[in-house]
This record gives sequence, C-alpha cells and structure tokens, in this order.
Amino acid sequence: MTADAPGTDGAPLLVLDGVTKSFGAVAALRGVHLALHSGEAHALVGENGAGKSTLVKILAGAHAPDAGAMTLDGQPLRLRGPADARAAGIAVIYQEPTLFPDLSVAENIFMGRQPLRGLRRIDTTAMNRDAERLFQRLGVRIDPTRPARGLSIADQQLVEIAKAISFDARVLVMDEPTAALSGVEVERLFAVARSLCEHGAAVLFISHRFNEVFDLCHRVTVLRDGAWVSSDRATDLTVDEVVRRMVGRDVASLYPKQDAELRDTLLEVRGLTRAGVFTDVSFSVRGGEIVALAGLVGAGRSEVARAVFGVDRYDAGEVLVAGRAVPAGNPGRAIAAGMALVPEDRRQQGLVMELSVERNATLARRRALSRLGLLLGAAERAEARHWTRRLQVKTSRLGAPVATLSGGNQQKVVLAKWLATEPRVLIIDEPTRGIDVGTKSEVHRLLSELAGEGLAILMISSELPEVLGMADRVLVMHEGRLVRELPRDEADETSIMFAATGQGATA
Amino acid sequence: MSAYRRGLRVGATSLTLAALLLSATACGGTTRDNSGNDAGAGNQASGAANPDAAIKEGLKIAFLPKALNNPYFTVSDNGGKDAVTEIKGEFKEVGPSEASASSQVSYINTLSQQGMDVIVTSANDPNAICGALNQAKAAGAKIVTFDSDTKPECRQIFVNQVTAEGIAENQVKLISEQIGGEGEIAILSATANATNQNAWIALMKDELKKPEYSKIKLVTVAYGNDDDQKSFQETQGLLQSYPNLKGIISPTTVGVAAAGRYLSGSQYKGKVKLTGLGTPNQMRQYVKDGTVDAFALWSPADLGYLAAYAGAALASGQITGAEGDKFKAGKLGEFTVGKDGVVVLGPPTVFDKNNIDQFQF
Amino acid sequence: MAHDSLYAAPPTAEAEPGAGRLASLRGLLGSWDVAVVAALVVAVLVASLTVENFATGRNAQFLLLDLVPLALIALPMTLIVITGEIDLSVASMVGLCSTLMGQLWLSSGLSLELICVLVVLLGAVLGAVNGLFVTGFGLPSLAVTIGTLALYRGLSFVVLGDQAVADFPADWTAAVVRTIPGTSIPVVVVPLLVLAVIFGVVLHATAAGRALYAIGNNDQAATFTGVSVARTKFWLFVVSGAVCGLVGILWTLRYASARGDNATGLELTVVTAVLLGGVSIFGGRGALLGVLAGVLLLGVLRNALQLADVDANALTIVTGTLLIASVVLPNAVADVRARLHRRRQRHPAAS
Amino acid sequence: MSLTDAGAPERAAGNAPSDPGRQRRGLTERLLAVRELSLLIALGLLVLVTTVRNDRFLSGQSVKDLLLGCAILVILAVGQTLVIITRNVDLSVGSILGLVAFATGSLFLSAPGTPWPVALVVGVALGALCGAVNGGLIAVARVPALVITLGTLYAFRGIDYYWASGSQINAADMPPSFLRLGNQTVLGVPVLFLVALVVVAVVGFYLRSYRSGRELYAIGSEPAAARLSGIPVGRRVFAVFVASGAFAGLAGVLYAARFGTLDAAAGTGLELQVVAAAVVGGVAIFGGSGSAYGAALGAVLLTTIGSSLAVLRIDPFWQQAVVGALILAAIGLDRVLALRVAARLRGRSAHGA
Repeated sequence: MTADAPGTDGAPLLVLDGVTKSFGAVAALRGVHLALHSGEAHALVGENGAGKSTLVKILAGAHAPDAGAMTLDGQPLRLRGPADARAAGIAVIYQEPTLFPDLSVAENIFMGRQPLRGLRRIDTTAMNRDAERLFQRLGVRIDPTRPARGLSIADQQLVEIAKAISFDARVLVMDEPTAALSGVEVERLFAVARSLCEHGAAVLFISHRFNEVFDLCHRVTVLRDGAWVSSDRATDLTVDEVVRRMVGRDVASLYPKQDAELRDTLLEVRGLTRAGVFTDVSFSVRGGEIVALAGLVGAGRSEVARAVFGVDRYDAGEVLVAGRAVPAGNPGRAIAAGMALVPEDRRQQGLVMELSVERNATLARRRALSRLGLLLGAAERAEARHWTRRLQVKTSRLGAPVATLSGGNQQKVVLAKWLATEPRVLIIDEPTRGIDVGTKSEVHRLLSELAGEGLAILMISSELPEVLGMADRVLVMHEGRLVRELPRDEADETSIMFAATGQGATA
Repeated sequence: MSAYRRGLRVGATSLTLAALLLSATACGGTTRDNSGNDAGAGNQASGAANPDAAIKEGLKIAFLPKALNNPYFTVSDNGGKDAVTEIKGEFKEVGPSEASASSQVSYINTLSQQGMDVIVTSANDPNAICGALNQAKAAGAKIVTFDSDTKPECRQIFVNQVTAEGIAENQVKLISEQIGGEGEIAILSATANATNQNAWIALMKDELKKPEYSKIKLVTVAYGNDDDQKSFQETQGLLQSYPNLKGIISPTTVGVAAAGRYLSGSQYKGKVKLTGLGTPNQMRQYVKDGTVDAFALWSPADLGYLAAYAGAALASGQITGAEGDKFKAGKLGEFTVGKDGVVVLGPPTVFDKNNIDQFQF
Repeated sequence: MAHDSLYAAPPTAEAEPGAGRLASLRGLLGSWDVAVVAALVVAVLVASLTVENFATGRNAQFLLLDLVPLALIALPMTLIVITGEIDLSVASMVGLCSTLMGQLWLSSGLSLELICVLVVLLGAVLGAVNGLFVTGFGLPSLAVTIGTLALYRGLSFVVLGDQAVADFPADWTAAVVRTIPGTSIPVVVVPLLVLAVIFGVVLHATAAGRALYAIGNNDQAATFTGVSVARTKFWLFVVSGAVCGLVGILWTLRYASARGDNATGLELTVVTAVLLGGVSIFGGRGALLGVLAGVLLLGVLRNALQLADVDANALTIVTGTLLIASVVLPNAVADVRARLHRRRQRHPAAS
Repeated sequence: MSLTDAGAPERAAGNAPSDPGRQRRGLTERLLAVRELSLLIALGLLVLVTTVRNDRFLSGQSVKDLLLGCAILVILAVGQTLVIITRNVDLSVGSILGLVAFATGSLFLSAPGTPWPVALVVGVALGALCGAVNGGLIAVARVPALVITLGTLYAFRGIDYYWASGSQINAADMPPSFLRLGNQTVLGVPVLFLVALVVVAVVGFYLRSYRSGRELYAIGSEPAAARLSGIPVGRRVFAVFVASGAFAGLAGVLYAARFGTLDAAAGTGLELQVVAAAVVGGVAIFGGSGSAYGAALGAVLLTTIGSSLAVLRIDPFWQQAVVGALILAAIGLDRVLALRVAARLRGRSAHGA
C-alpha cells in the first residue's frame, strides 16, 4: 500500500523549524523540525510524552511556541489562536474529542462556518444536508440533528473527522484518531485521508499502531523526549528501527524485572462488571508478581483499575485483598485494606499540583500521621523526607509546589505518596507516561524491587516494550472484556496486539 | 515557603491580631460602667424640667431615618435641618441604605460614640434598637422618635404626626364622602407589623361601627409591604377579588401612589375611589386626572421640624418628657407633651384639586 | 463532569500547565494574609489618629459586637470556599432560624434553652438540604444556594409574616451584649474565639483539613487518595447551617427581635471578608487567620467610615468594590508576574 | 472518561440502521420544545385554577395587567439567557435597572424637553456601559462572573443611592408622552409587552439563526472545545455582558415609564426573579442550552404566580419562597432530565446511531 512520497522534492507546504515549548520546568518540545509536503501523509511517532500532543496543539494554535518559526507556503506563519490555524487551513482531530454536548452533530461539524442564507441566517436544512453528505463520504450513519451528548467515543471521533474534512483543509492533523475506531472505520478514514492527499493536502498522522503508520504514511518522523530524532521515507524503515529510535536503545535492556519468589495471592478480582464499561473481569495477582493489563485505549483497563480501587462503583463482582473482601466504591477502605493506585493521569488524578511536595507525599497517610487527631508537622516532614530520599526525588525543597517539578519527579512523588502507605497491592496505571528515559528506568527498577519485597503489582501500560519487559503475566483486554492471558514467555508484541485488537478473541 | 518561615509568619500574624485585641481591651477598661444595664424607663422623668431654660446653641442633633433612600424621610429630615439651623445647632443625617433594624443599631452606636446631644430616629423595629438607644441615652444623648415609635421606655419623646384617632376619623370620613356613604371598601396597608398602620386600622374599624357608616363594609386589609410593585400588584388583586369594591384606603404614601397609578391606568379609574395618606407631589397627577378626589397627609417637613425642636428642648432642660411639659417649636408654636411622652403634630391636611398646587413636598 | 468548571476560570488558566505562573501566584498569595494583617494595622492606626472617637473601648465593643455574626459565619464559609464551593444562603438561614426561634418562643411554650438547641439543629437541617442538592444531585453550589437564598428568606417571611417577636427574657438579651468584666470585649467573642480555634485546628492541623485543601485544588486527586469528596462537602454545608442557626440565636437576642428580614444581605459581607482574607474563590488556598483579619479589616473600615460620617451609600459602594478588588487583584498581579516571568524565559539574555 | 466505545461491536458489524424516528425537525430542537410546551401547560393550569377560584382573573383588564406586569421581567430574563447560555451569570441586572431608571428620571428632570427616544437611547447606552464594566472585570480577572456581578450588584446600587440620595422622581417630572409608553395599549395589548415580544423574538431568532448566536451555546456547552474551535470566547462573553446590561438598561427605561415614581430602590432584589425566570424557563444553569422563548415563558409564569397569589389571597410572603423553590426544582429537574436523556441517547448510540 505504501506509495512513493509524492512531491517531497518540491518546496514543503508547512515547515516547523526549531520549535520549542516548555511548561514551567518541563520542556515539552526542544527545537523540533518538521516539514510537511503537499500530497503526503506524514507519520509522527514517539513514546507517550515525547511531545507529539504539544506539537499538535501548537499546530492548532492552542499553544504558542516559546521559540522557533513556522512557515506555510514559505510565508511565516503566526498562529495567535485556533481561529488563525483554521484560517490558514490547518484542521486538527484531537486525541480526545472536543465536541459541544448540547449542540447538534451538524452544528458541531460546522460551528462558525454554518452555511448561510438570506440576512446571514444559518441555513439549517443545508447544514444538516451537508453533514449527511460528509457522513456518507465517511460511510457512517449518524443523525446530524441529534445532540452530541451521549455519542459513543467512536462516534464522537467520527464527528471530529467529519468536521476536519468539512473544510477541505490543506493540512490535516490527526492525533491518534483510530484508537477507538473499528477496522472498517479506520479503512474509511484512511480512504478519506488518501483522497485529501491526492487533492494536494498534507496529512500529519499520529499513532501508536505501526501497521497503520506504514499502511497510510509516506514519511515518518520520530520524536523522543521532546526532541526531533529523524525523518525518513517509510519505505526505508522497519518497525523495529522505528521502535529503536523512539526508545533510544535496545528494548531488552530497558526493563530489568528481576525474578521474584511468588507468594500468596494478594489481589483477587472476581466477575467484576460495570454495565457498558467492562464485563465479567476476573484475575488475581500474587505477591512478588507484576501482572500487566494490556489493551487499546478505551478497552476499559483504567476503568477496571478505578473500580477495583473503589473510585468508581461496579454493578457486580467482588474484590478481595489477601482473601478479604474490600467494600465497593470507597477508596478509603481500599487504602485501609492495603491497596494503592497510581492513576494514569498524574496531573488530574495523582497530584494536587499547587500543594507542596511534602503535602502531596503525605496526603494518603494523613490519618496515620495524626496524633490525637492532630497532624504534626515534624512527623509529616520526616515521612516526606524519607520517601523522597528513597525515591531520589529531585527538588530544591519539600515545600515547593509539585507543579514546579519535572514529569519524572512528579511521578516519583505520586509513587512516594502511595509507597508511604506501605501497600500490599500496588495498582499502577501508565507508570512511565510522559517522563524522561532516565527516570523511566528508575521507576522500573523500583517496581521490580517492590515486587521483590513481596508486593503484588498490577500494571497498566500502553507501551508494549514496558509490558513485555516488566510483566510476569500479561492480561489483555478488548472492549471491556479480558480476552487473553499470556505468561511471560508467550507474550510478544504480535500476540498482545492480536488479542488487543479483538482478532481471534478467545480467552 | 519553608515550613519554618511559614511558622514564623503564622506566629507573627497571630501576635499582631492578639495585640490589636489587647489594645482594644486596654482602651476599654474605663468605660465598663457604660454597658447599658441601667433601665431606660427610669430616665423619663428624671430631673426636673425647667420651662424657662433657653434653647442651647451648638447642640449636636442627628437624624437617623428608617433608611436614607426614602424620599419621605428626606423631606422630614430637611424640616429637621431647618429647625436645627434656626436654633444654631449642628445638624447631621445618617442612616442605612436599606431599612433594617440591625444597621440602625450600628448607626445609633456610632452616634452615641460621636457624643451627639440628640438622636432623632424613626424605628425600623420597636424593640430591636432599644438596647442601643438605652446605651446612647446612658452616654448622655436625648432620644426623640418620630413617625415610628419604639417602646416608650427607650426614648424620651415620641413626635407623633397625628393621633391615631385623628387619622382613622379623617380617612373613614374621606372615603365615605367619596363613595356616597355605602359600599365595600378595602384597606391597602404597608407591612403587617407596622405598629402605626395597625393602630390606625384598628381604629378605623371602630370608626366604621358608627351608625353613619353602617352601610360601609370593610372587606379586607391587604399589605403592599411599602413596596411600589407589591402594592401595585395587591391593588390589582383587590379589584379582581372584590368585584363590588367601591373604595380603597391606603394609609401609606407608597401604597396610595401605587394604587393611584394602577387605577389611573385601568378601567376602574374614577369608578373605584381611592384615598389615603400621600404626598402632594406623588399624587398630583392622579388628583388632576380624576383618579383621586382627595387624600390627606401631615407635613413631613413639619414633623421633622417639630422633632428637632423637641430634642433641643430636651437637651436644654426645658422639658424632660414628662406629661404636661410644654415647649415652643419655632414657627409651629407651642406643644404639650402628652401621656407616655407623646407629642402630636396636629390634624392632617386634606389635599384636593383645589389646593394641591400650593404644596411642594 | 462538565459542570465542575461552572463559573470557574476560563480553561486557559487551568489547561496551561504554567508552573511558573503557579509559583508566582503562590508567592503572592502566601503573603496575602500578611498583607491583609498589615492593611488591618494601617487601617486601625490611621483610623485611631484621624477618626475621632474611634480608639475607645466603647467603640471596640460596638465594633466587635457587630463583627461576631460575620466572623462566626466566615468560619465555615472559609472551609467551604477552600473546597471550591460557596454557600450564598447563609444570611437567609440566619433569618429563617431567627424567625423560627421567635415563632417557637411565641407559640410552643418550650423553654428557651430547648428552643436554642432546636434552632441549631434546624440550621443544620437547612444546611443539609444545601448539601444534599450539591453533593447528591451534583449541582453547582452557586446555583443551589442562590435558590435556597430565596427559599429560606421567603420561608422566614412565611413563618412570622412581617411580625416581629420581641418578648425574649431580658436577662438573655442582656447577656448577649454584656462585656467581659473589666474589659470592653463582649462575652460573645469568647465562643467565637473557641470556634475559631477549633476551625483553625481542623483546617490547618488535621487530616480532614488536608483533605479540604486537596478537594479544593483537585477533587479527582483527592478521590484517588481516599477522600470522600461528596461526604466531606455535605458535612461542611451542614456545619455551615448549624453555625447559621447559632448566629440566628445570637442575632435574635442581640436585637431582641426575631424578624424575617434579619441579617438580609449578610452573605455578601461574609463572602467579601473571606475573599479579602486571601481565600481563593477557586478553592484550595487560604488560611483562617487571614480570614479573621479580613473580617476585622472590613469591620474597622466600615466602622471608621461611619464614624467619619461617610454616607451609608458610599459604604455600599466600598463593600462591593472591596469584593471585586479582592478577587481581581490577586489574579491581575499573578498575571503580570507570569507575563514578566515568560518574558524572562524567552529572552534569558536580557535578564 | 467514563464514556467508552460500547457502540463499537454493532458498528463493526457494519449494519448500523438509520434512525427510524427521525423527522424534519432536529432532535436537539425537539428536546427544547418539550420544555417550552410543559411551561405552557403549567401556565395554562395555573391560569385555569386561579380563574376557577375567581373568574375575574381572565377579564380583559386582568390580562392586560398581567402582560404589563411581566414585560420588564421578560426583557431581563432574555438578557440573562444570553449570559447563562455561556455558562456565566449576571446578578447585577436589578441594580443596573435601578440605576438606569433613576438616570432616565433625572434626565427628564434636568432637561424637561428631552424626547423620549433620546431617553431610551441614553438608558440603553448606560446599561450597556454597566454591562461593559462587568464584562471587562470578568475578562481581566478571569474570576467567576457570579463574584464580579455580586460585587457590582452592590456597587451599581450604591452609585444609584449616592446619586439619588433620598430624592424621588415623580410622574409629574416626566413628559406625558413618555409615561404613556408605560400604559398605552395597541389593540388592547400594552406597548410594554409588545416591546418585550420584539426583544424575545429578536434574541430568540439571533440565538437560533446566527453563527455568533450558536457560538454562545458552544461556549457554554464546552468552553475548552470552544477555544480549540477558534471561537473568540473572551470577546463573546464580554459582548454577552454588554448585551445583558443593555437589556437591563432598556428595562430600566421602561420601568421609569411604567411606574412613574422613581427612587433609588427600584428593582432591588429583582436579580433573583430574573435568574429564576430563566432557569425555570429551561435555560440550563450549566450553560449550553435553553432559549429566549423558554426564558420569556418562565418570566410570564413567575409573574402569573405572583398575581395568582394576590388573587387567591394567599399570603404574599409565600412569593419569595415559591421563587426559591422553583429555582431549586428547575435545576434539580434539569439535572435529572439531562442524566436521563444522556442515558437514552447513549442507548441509541449503542444500538446503532
């Protein structure tokens, strides 16, 4: 399928030169170069946290770069906001749909560009008709007049795609648009993308699915830790080579899970069901064991973790820690039972960004640290100091807000918070998302150490190398069900992806 | 922010606050006796009046109306100001933005703090401001109430616009004349707990029992809360609920103006009679367009004027507020203090289309 | 969870992970309570020197008496605002508790002691209704408490109409305004101080207090840390209601009058004092000491201006402006700082 | 995200059936229409009950009174709708109304010959200015509109008080041509109500049929997405506050014409009724949905309740309690309905959208 990259010899359509962006102490992009040519589909790959989404936001006009230049057709391009990006012909499909739930699907597609009739009135009929046509082109049936509220994620994504193609963009940026789509829909999307390319547009495609990357794209740019690594013709690359460039070294040496003696079963989940989210999920984790929960985004992995920990309620099933049932829907009781959950979204769920390192580190232990109900500053400080030292958190002082720390150090603070509770079961969701490589291996070593100390660890990760390197066993979820269990020696990228995409689904 | 520096800051903050409180305490040691426990009732006739005493000059007289933004009180306070100027005193008008007893208390405290000789006030609540008034009295101020009284023991003099009997007589007579002596009437009052309104209404009911009014039937009393819109709506409701209604008495300036406005814009104009207590400026239009035949009111300016003189007489020792004390109130002539320290301004003036243009208030 | 950001800052402020901005904001707000205390000291000094009759014991007594209800309500309000919610119905709860106290006294024949207990309980129930709507139905507290502001005030008029109940025993009404012997400090300051210490300790030195800050900054993270966000908020509203019940009693006794319009409009003053005291309207930040200083500052300003014969109407403007200033200033200053910070980052050579 | 791709299996099968119940009218609009219809029914019931108790409630005069009585609230509620749709709120409208009403009176007092259209323009402009103060402060401070407008509620009222300082403007001070505006009828319908109708129609039409109108819904529905879609959120929100102020100004001028007697307290406490009217009228307090027509109906309903209470001789003190209870009921009901609808739509989506 891979075509020759057309027009790569001519002047590029859109060029990013030395684009830099940092958020506080965290450098998200460091001097990134990117050239998009008219008529080409260009893949942007990199690990989570490599800076892809930041790049997308810059192209969308949502973030202004700190430094660097952009040109479109050789003209300097300054985007003061999303409206400018749109005016310049840049359409963006975000990883997470950005729809207006109260408005109709058609309005969502045409917001700000609704077809008009006399007196500059919106021509609703024409708008609905146009939306209908777009959906026909995409080969899906969504009622354009229904509100966007209540659309499934896949349908929301389709509306986003319809929105992007509706204004015949010259540059179409797609940030992991396929995560929630079925195979048929992906094919239709690619057909649309190809036809856009044929009409002279440039497509920037971001995905973790290498088969899709190689299926659609002419060229591949790799980012690592916010920096540009390479840009090559897809035909010159192999999957292994891309992965190597993304990770920066050989996969095997990265994840040093030490063998640990397996002890008693510490976490047992039986028949856990939450209607419409996940169904009949059962598994167990033994002390000293790291079990990975793999699957595509939206397969329900994090949701299972949340339910197990009690953040969300579940409709059926039970959760046992060391043989004793943990009441549903109460994280406090889960913590008391010896569970800890390092959530996937550090900023939103893991940390209170404006509180100090010390406060964050002791937050989960605040009751245990009180004497007669009073929290003693000294005890808190000692506790925080102990764990930040053990985890080698790099911070000038314990009183600094965690927001000033780098991603890796923030993740360490989250870990410190939970390790301070001395859990028996550690659930860790995307343990190394968005942190630098050095810290990554530290985290991995730590997890391995903890398993060695007898903790039962349930790890959710979208990074296959991490899963393969760390896990003693791999559980694969697909559409809310556990579809496959793979012991360490049987797990490889193919077998996991095979199960995760629902092909040959057998448990 | 290191924890130590933080601790330091908290410490410093608390120390400052503590110091402030302590300094307040230290200042306060001297005034402990003033905490207002002495009963006000005894004050009334304490000391002897000296009818010959001259009105002192430079008296500090403060007017504290129900609310600053009530035009009625603006007029009375201006009357008070005239009087205070005549006696070469210092006049001051203070008060809350909105009529509430608690903020009046805060103003009474301020006034007594400022060492006023006389506080002239119209009470938003007969009880709520008593404590503060007693404290002010204990601090040496003379208390005069006007328009709305407090409990008698909390003030020395109450300047009543008219006697309640006078109002009741006047209002019933006016409506009877207008509706031809028979038919259903209603009363549109201010608020249900307005002391003066309730006293008048009770007396009107008594008045209506007289034989000459036997064909007049009072069907209801509605309350417009002295709120223009509410009074307007209540008038509307009255006319819908009582199709045979012949007349409305609204013994409150807000109510009568609202009712007049409603009637003048409705089919009932001229058919349903309206009288009450209103200011000529507000009612002029409705008198001229035939909605209202006649209404009454005392002069609010004279009321304030008299209250100021009563206060000055108290502060100068001319009177003590005991029954029978007499004093001169400038252009209004001589007044005698009645029972319970009440001074009555006089009968209300009746306004109709012949005389209304002579009045500007 | 769309409504979570209802009336909150536009998303740029939160979506932008500008740590520099956060740090400078923090630096500013860290010193905000110091600034308030400084302003208080200045206000007291200036007023003492320039306003006649300000620096007297009697005036201090009046000032404190006026401030006690305000300060009492500000205590639970501080906690509520720190969790990112708000309770605008406080003044109406005071009013309703006051009229119910009057009605009970008038017609129930119960002893006043019992009535007081009942009124505090009733306040707690009123607060629980707020809490239920906010946490049970997941509605924004702003909207809910605007509704109950109207509802409770309306009910307080329903209870007593426009009547007032005034015949409370004189020893009770006198007790409320009495001062501590030998001083000019009203005795009601004592329960205020006791409550302030309790609230202060709970907020600043207990596990529950930590949880409040966590909720206000990031309720998701708080949930993930085992904090029961809904339950905590519910109880805060209950406490707020109970304190309003207590204030209702004090108010009624102080003015010896239970009426439907008691404490009308007090919510604005309380919110102003809390924000002036350095509590962030977005939650997560603030200290009780700052709030108490804010309450005092507001009281001193009003009292001094009143003594200086400033028109009551000007005072209305002052309160409104102070409220606006106390929310606009921190943000504006933080904005300027963040802008400077970014500029420095962009042109490191220049600095 | 608790939404997941529950619909994936069906779609993967590739045989998504077309929505059977689809009609010409959009589903989104139909959901709104349901709210307006139920309001009309409630209104009808209320009028019916009151009329049964007192048949004069439906007399020509009484209907005229009702229309006259609701006109000002309708205008304010429509202005408030614009604001609430963007997930904001404007509590200062009562104070703006009071300030403008007094300003109008003062204008006639100081320049007796002023033709009333000039007064109208001046009043609307002053209202818009107050709105611009609100909008500007909100834009600068990025603080909840509620806090800012709570502050300006007092500040504007304070200015009004300060200006009036206890004086009153009477009907006699204003030209009869202006006062007629407040009471005159055209074919039995009060002019005031016609003005309100025009406002409702214009705003309703604008919100429905203009791009910038739809953008207001987008902003309230999902502010973050609105920004990403290139909608000038700050500018729109500012404009909305200016508009709300201008409508409050218009209402203020009409208030002066209708009531004739003006002091500084005009419109005190009105903001609660206005918010209640909008919310009862189906304008979701979370922003993003609602219509000017619904808000207007809410205002009519509220006014009718007020009149009914008076006619039914129910203690008028209940009125404020009813307003509060209606606000709570409306937001609570909206919440429940929204959850239901969301669940149902999710079901539709899962069974082949």
